[in-house]
Amino acid sequence: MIQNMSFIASNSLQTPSVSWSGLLPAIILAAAAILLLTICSLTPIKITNQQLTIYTCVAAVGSLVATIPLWLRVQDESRGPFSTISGAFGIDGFSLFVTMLLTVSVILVSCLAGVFLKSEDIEGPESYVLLLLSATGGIIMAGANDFIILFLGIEVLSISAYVLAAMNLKRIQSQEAGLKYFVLGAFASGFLLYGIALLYGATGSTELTAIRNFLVDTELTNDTLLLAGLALIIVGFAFKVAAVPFHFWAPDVYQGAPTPFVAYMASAIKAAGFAAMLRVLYVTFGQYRADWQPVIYGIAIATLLLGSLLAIVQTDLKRMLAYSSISHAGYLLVGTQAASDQGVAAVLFYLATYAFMVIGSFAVISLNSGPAGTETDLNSVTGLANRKPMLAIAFTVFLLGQAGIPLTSGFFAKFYVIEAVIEEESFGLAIVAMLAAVIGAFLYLRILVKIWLTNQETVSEEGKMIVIPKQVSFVLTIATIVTLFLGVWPEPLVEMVQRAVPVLMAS
Amino acid sequence: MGLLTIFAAALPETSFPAIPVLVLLPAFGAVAVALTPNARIGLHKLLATVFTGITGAISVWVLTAFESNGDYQFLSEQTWVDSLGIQWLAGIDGISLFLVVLTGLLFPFVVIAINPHHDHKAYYIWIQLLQTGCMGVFVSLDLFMFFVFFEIVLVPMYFLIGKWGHGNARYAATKFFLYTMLGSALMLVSIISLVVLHSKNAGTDLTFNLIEIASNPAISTTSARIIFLGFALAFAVKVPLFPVHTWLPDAHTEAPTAGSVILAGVMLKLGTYGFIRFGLYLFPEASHFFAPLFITLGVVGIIYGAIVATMQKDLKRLVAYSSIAHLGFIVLGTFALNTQGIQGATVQMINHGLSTGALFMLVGLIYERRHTRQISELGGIQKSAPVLAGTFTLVMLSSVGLPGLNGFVGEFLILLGAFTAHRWWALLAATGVILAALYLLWAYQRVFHGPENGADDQDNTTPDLTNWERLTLFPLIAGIIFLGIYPKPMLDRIEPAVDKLVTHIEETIGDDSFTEPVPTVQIRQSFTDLLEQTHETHEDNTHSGGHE
Amino acid sequence: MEAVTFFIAALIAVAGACGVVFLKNPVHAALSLVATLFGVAIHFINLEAYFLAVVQVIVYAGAIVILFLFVIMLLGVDRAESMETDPIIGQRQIALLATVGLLILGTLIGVAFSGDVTGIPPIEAQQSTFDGGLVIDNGSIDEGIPPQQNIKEIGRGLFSTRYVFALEITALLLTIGVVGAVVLTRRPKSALDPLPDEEPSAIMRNSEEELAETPSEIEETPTEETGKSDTENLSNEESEVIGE
Amino acid sequence: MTLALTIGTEYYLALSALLFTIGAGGLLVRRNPLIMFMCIELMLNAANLAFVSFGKEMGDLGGQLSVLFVLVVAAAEVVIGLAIVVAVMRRRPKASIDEVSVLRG
Repeated sequence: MIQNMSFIASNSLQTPSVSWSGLLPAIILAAAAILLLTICSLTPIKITNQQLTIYTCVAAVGSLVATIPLWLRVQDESRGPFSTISGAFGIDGFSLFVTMLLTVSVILVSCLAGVFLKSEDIEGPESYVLLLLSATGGIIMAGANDFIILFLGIEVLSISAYVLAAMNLKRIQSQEAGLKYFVLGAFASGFLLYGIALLYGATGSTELTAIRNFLVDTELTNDTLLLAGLALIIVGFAFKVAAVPFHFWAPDVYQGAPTPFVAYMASAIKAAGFAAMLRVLYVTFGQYRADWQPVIYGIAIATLLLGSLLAIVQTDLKRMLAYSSISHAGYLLVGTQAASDQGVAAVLFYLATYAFMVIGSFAVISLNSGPAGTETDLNSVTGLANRKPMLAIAFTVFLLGQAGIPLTSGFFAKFYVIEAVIEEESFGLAIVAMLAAVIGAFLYLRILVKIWLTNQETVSEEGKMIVIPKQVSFVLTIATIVTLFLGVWPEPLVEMVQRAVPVLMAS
Repeated sequence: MGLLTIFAAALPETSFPAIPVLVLLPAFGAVAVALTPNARIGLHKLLATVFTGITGAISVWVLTAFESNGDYQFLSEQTWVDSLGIQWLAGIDGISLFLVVLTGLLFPFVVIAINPHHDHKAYYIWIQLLQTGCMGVFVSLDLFMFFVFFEIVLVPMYFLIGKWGHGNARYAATKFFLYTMLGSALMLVSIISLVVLHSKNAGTDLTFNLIEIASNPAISTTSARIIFLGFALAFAVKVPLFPVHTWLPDAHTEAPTAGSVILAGVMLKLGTYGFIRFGLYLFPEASHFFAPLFITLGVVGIIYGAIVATMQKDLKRLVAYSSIAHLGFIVLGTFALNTQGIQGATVQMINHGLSTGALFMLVGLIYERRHTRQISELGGIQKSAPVLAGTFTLVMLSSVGLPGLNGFVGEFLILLGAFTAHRWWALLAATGVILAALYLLWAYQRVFHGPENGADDQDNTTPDLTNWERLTLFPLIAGIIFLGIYPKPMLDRIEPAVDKLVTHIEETIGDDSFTEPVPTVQIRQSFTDLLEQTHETHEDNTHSGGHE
Repeated sequence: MEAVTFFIAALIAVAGACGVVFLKNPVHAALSLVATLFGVAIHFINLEAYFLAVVQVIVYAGAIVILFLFVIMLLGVDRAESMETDPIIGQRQIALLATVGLLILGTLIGVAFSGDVTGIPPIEAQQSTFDGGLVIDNGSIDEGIPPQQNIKEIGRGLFSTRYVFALEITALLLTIGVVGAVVLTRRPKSALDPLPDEEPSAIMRNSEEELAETPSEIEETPTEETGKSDTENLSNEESEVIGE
Repeated sequence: MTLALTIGTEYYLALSALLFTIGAGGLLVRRNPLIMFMCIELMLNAANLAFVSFGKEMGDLGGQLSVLFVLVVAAAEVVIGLAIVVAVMRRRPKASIDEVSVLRG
C-alpha cells in the first residue's frame, strides 16, 4: 500500500515482494517474445514461419502449463487466491481461467498465422512477437487489481492488435482496418482513462480493493462523480468488446484485417475485455450494481438485436461473422448483467466455447478465401461440401455451434447464460436473447445453404485446389472436437468455470 | 465418453438397457454409415436398414415387455451436468409407448421403401440422426434432455428437406427451421424459468427432472400460466396449430417423400406429445385455464385445414392441409382434459402417423409415375393402376375416419371426450369429419377417375404398384386395418397412464373442474364391443398378429 | 496569484485545444497542441507536480509533437493538409455524438461546481477521517513541498509500491511501439495487391484492346518510391497513347 | 487587482472536462487522421490534469504516478498511429485519404 510512502525516513528503497510463480504465465509469454526478437535480430539465419509457429506454440504451452500448479494452489481451500506486488496483480481462479483461454487462443491462432504469413510472403518474427505480447497484455488485464495496471494491460493488448490488424502491407484494406481500429481504440482508451481519473477522484484510489472497500464502508453524499466515471468506463469497455452503439469499427476491421488476427480479436481480445469488465463491474462496483445493471441491460439488448439483424443483410463472410460476433458480445453482456457468480461462470463458459468456434470459422474462411485471401464473399463457400467435405463439416459444426443448436458447445453456452440471467429474474432479457438467437440462426442457415444446398455452376480450378495445411487441420480438428465434446459433455468445463470466480485480494 | 457411462449405468437397473439402445443405436448407425466409403451405396442402405431395423425390433420388444400400468418403465438414469441438476432420465409410459414403437418401425420402413435420388450416404446419416432425435424426445423425462432432442431434430430435417426436396426446397427448409426454432427458443426460456422458480420456491437444488417438478408444484399460478404459454408456443408451432401453421404446407410439399412421411408420421407428434407430456402434466391448472383457447384453435384448425385443403391444386399440399385438420383433432382431444379425450388424442397420433404417412407414400409413388402433383394434371389412374387406387382408397378412408379403420377409433374417442367437456365445440369439430370426407373424396375423384391426362398422347399409362411397393406398403395397411378393428390392446396400454394424468390434473384443479368425469371403463368397454360387433365379418388377416 | 496563473494557463490550454480542432493546416494544429501541453504543464506546477510539469514539456512537447511534425513533413505538408478520411460514421451521427459530447461536458462541469465534488469529506475534515488508501501530506497543503521532494517521492512511489509492476508493463508497451513501427514501415517484398478503388478508373482510361493486353501493368510496382510510381504510370500511359 | 478567489479542484476538473470534450468532439468532427491523433492527445491530457488535481486535493501521489504511465501510453500510441498513417500514405501516393476508404462503416 501507498500509505507509508511519503514518510519513509530511511533512504533505502524497499521494493514490494514478488511472487514469481504467480506471474510466471505472463512472464513466459513476454520473455519468449523478447527472446525471439533478440535472437532474430542477432542471428543472420532466416527462421521459417513454421519454426516460428512452433516456437510460439511452445511458449504458449509453457505458459499454459505454468497456470496448472497455480490453478491447483488457488483451488486449494487452505491457500486460496492471492495477490502479488503490493496487490497490483491478483491470481485467482478467474484470472487463471482467462490466462488459459488466452494461451490456447495464441496456440491456435499462431498455427493459422504461420500458414497465412507464408502465403502472403511476410517474413520475420514480428507478428509472433506481437501476438505473444498482446496475450501478455490480456493476462495482465485479467489479473489486474489496479486501474492503472488494467489500463496498461489494455494498451499492451490493443496496441499490438492495431499493428496486427495493419500487418499485411500488401493490402491497403489491412492498413485501413488498422487505422480505423487504432483511431477508435484510442478514442475508447481516452474514455476509459478519463473514467478512471474520475473514479480516482471519487474514491481516492486506483486500486480495486481500496475502491471496493471504500464503497462498502462509505456512504457517499454525492455520487455524481462516481457515476460519471463508471459511465465513461462502461463506454470504454463497450468500445473494446464491440457492443452496440460502439460497434461500428468491428465489421470494417474484421473485413480488412488479416484473417488469423481477426480470429484472435474475436476470441482472445473479447475474452480479455470481458474479463476486465467483469472484474471491474461485478467485483469492484458490485455495491453499485443497481446503477450499472440497467445500462448493461440496455446495451445488451441493443447489441443482441442489432448485431443479429445487421448480420443478416451482409454479403461478405467476414462481415457476417463480425456482426455475429457483435451479437455474441450481446450474450456475454447478458451474462455480465446477471451480476452473479453464476453469470460470471456463464460468461467464462461462453468465452471459452466461442473462442474455439470462432477461431475454427475464421480458419475455414482463411483457407477458402483464395490465394490472396480476398475472396470472402458469401458466394465463395458455394458448394464447399462438394469441394472439401471435411472442411464443410467442420464449418457446419462451428456455424451450428454459434447458432446454439444442441449437442454443440454453443448451445450449452447460451443455455448457461440464459440460466444465469433468469436466476436474477431478468426474464425480458432472456427472451430478447433467445429471439436474437433465432434471428442469428437465419444468418448461419444462409451460409449453410451455400455450403450444402447450392451447387456451384462453374467449378474454378483454384476453387478445387484447396490444400489444407497440417497446422490448419490441427486447429480445425481441435476446434471441432472441443465444440462437439463440450456440447455433449459440458460438465468438465462447467465445473471449472464455477470455480473461476473472481475475487479481489489485498496484498 | 458420456454416452458410454450412460450405457454402463443403465445396465444394472434393467436386464436390458432398452432406452439408451433405442436412442443411441440409430446414431451409431449414422456413424457407421459415415465411416463407409462414399461409393458403396448398397452398403449404406444395408447399414441403415440393419441399424434402424434392430431399433425397430427393440421397440417391438419394448411393446411386448411393457406392463399395462401407469408407471414409467424401462427407466434409465445417469447424471449429466450435475452442477446444474441436468441428468439423463428416460422412461416409457403408456402415452409414449406407441409413439416409440411408431418411431422405431416407421424409420426402417422409410429406409427400406424409399431410395434417395442422390447423395445416398448423407441421406442415410441424416435419417438415422433424425430417428435418434425423435426417439429421444419421446423417452425424455428430463426437461433439458427433452429440449436437446426436441431442438436437434431440426438439423437432420432441415437437410433432408433442403437437399433432397423439390422445387423451392431451400426456402421451405429455412422456413421450417426458423419457425420451429422461434417456438423452441421461447420454450427454453420457459424451461429455465420453470426450473429456477421451482428450485427457488421449493428450496431445492436445480433439477430438470420432470416427475419431481410435476409432483411439487411450487410456482405461483400466474407464473405457471406464463411459462405454460412459452411451452405451448413451441408445441403449437411444431403441431402445427392454426395461426402458426404456415411452415407446414411448404415443408411438406417441398420435402422428399421420406421427409414427408417422417414429418407427418413422427415429427408433428413431437408437438402434440409435448402438449400432453409437458403441458398438461407440468401445468394442470394453466392447461385448464387456457383450454378454451386451445380448443378453439384446434377447432379452427380442423375447419380451416379442411376448407383450405378443398381448394388445393397440389395433391401433396392437400394432404398437408388435411394433416393440419387432423392435428386440430388431436389438440381438441388433449384439451378436453378427460380420459377419453387424451386417450383419443394419443391413439389419433399413431393413427395419423400411419394414415398420413401412407398417404404421403402414395402421393410420392404417384409423383414418381406422373412427375406432377397437380391434381388437374392427374386423372384416370384407376384404370391403369387399380391396386394403387385401391390402396389409396383404403388409406384415404382411414384418414376420413371410416368406422372399421384406425382413424375412426381416435376421432370417436376425441369427439366423445370433447363432447363431455364442451359439446358445441365437439359438434363443430364433427363437421370437420364431414369436410374431410368431402375434400378427400373429391380429390380422389379428380385424381383416379376421368380421362388419364398426359397419358393419351404418350404411349405409357401409369404403371401399377410393383410387388416390391406392395410389400413395403403392406405394414402400413396392416396397421391401419388392425388398429381399426381391434384397438383394444392399444387402448389397454394407453389407458392407465392417461388415467393417472387425468387424476393428476383433477387433483390440481380441484372441484371447479369443467370436465365431468364419465365412467370411462364403461364407455370404452361398450365402444370396443361396438367395434367388434360391427366388424366381426370383416376379413382380417392381421388378427393373428395381435398379442392378447 | 494562483487564480491568475490558473486562468491564464487555462486560456492557453483551451485556446490551444480549439486550435487543434479548428486549424486546417496540420502543422498549425500541432503547434497549438504544444500550447495546450504548455498550459497543462503550468497547471501541473500550480498543482505542485513539478516533476510532471517538466516531463510534460520534455516528453509531450519535445518528443511527441516533434514526432507529429516529423511525420507531417515526411508526408508533405500539402498532402497532410488534404488528408481527410471518410467520416467514421455518417454526418448525422457525428452531430448526434457532438451533442452527446456537449452533454457530457455540461454534466461534468455541473459536477465540478456542485460543491463537494467527490463525496470525500472536505480537506480539513478529511485529514482525520478518511482512510481510503490515500496519503495525506500535511506539508503539501499548507506550505507546499519543495520540488526535490516531489521527484524523490515519485521515485519512491515508482519503485517501492505496486507501481513497479506498471513500470515493467510500460517496458512491454515501448517494445511494442518499436516493433510495430518497424513492421509497419517496412516495404513488402512481393507484389502488392491492386488498390481497389483506383483500379476501375485506371482501366476506364485504357481502350479495350490494351485492357486485354496489359492488366498486369496496372498493378503498382511495389518497390518504387511513391513519386516514381506516379511517373511510371504516367509514362506507361504516354507510351500507350503514342502506340496508338 | 487581486483575486480573492481560491482555485479549488473543481476549477481544474472543469478545465479538464472542457479539454476532454474538445478532444473527443474534435476526433469525431475532424477527418484528418493526424489531427485525430492530436485530439486523442488532448483527451489523455485532460485525464492527466484530472489525475493530478485529484491527487493534489487528496494529498495522494497516486495521481501523479498515473500520469507518468499515461505519458508512456500516449507515446506508444502515437508511434503506432503515425506508423500506420505512414504505411497507408505510402500505398496511396495520390494523397487524399478521402478516396482511401475501401471500408465503409
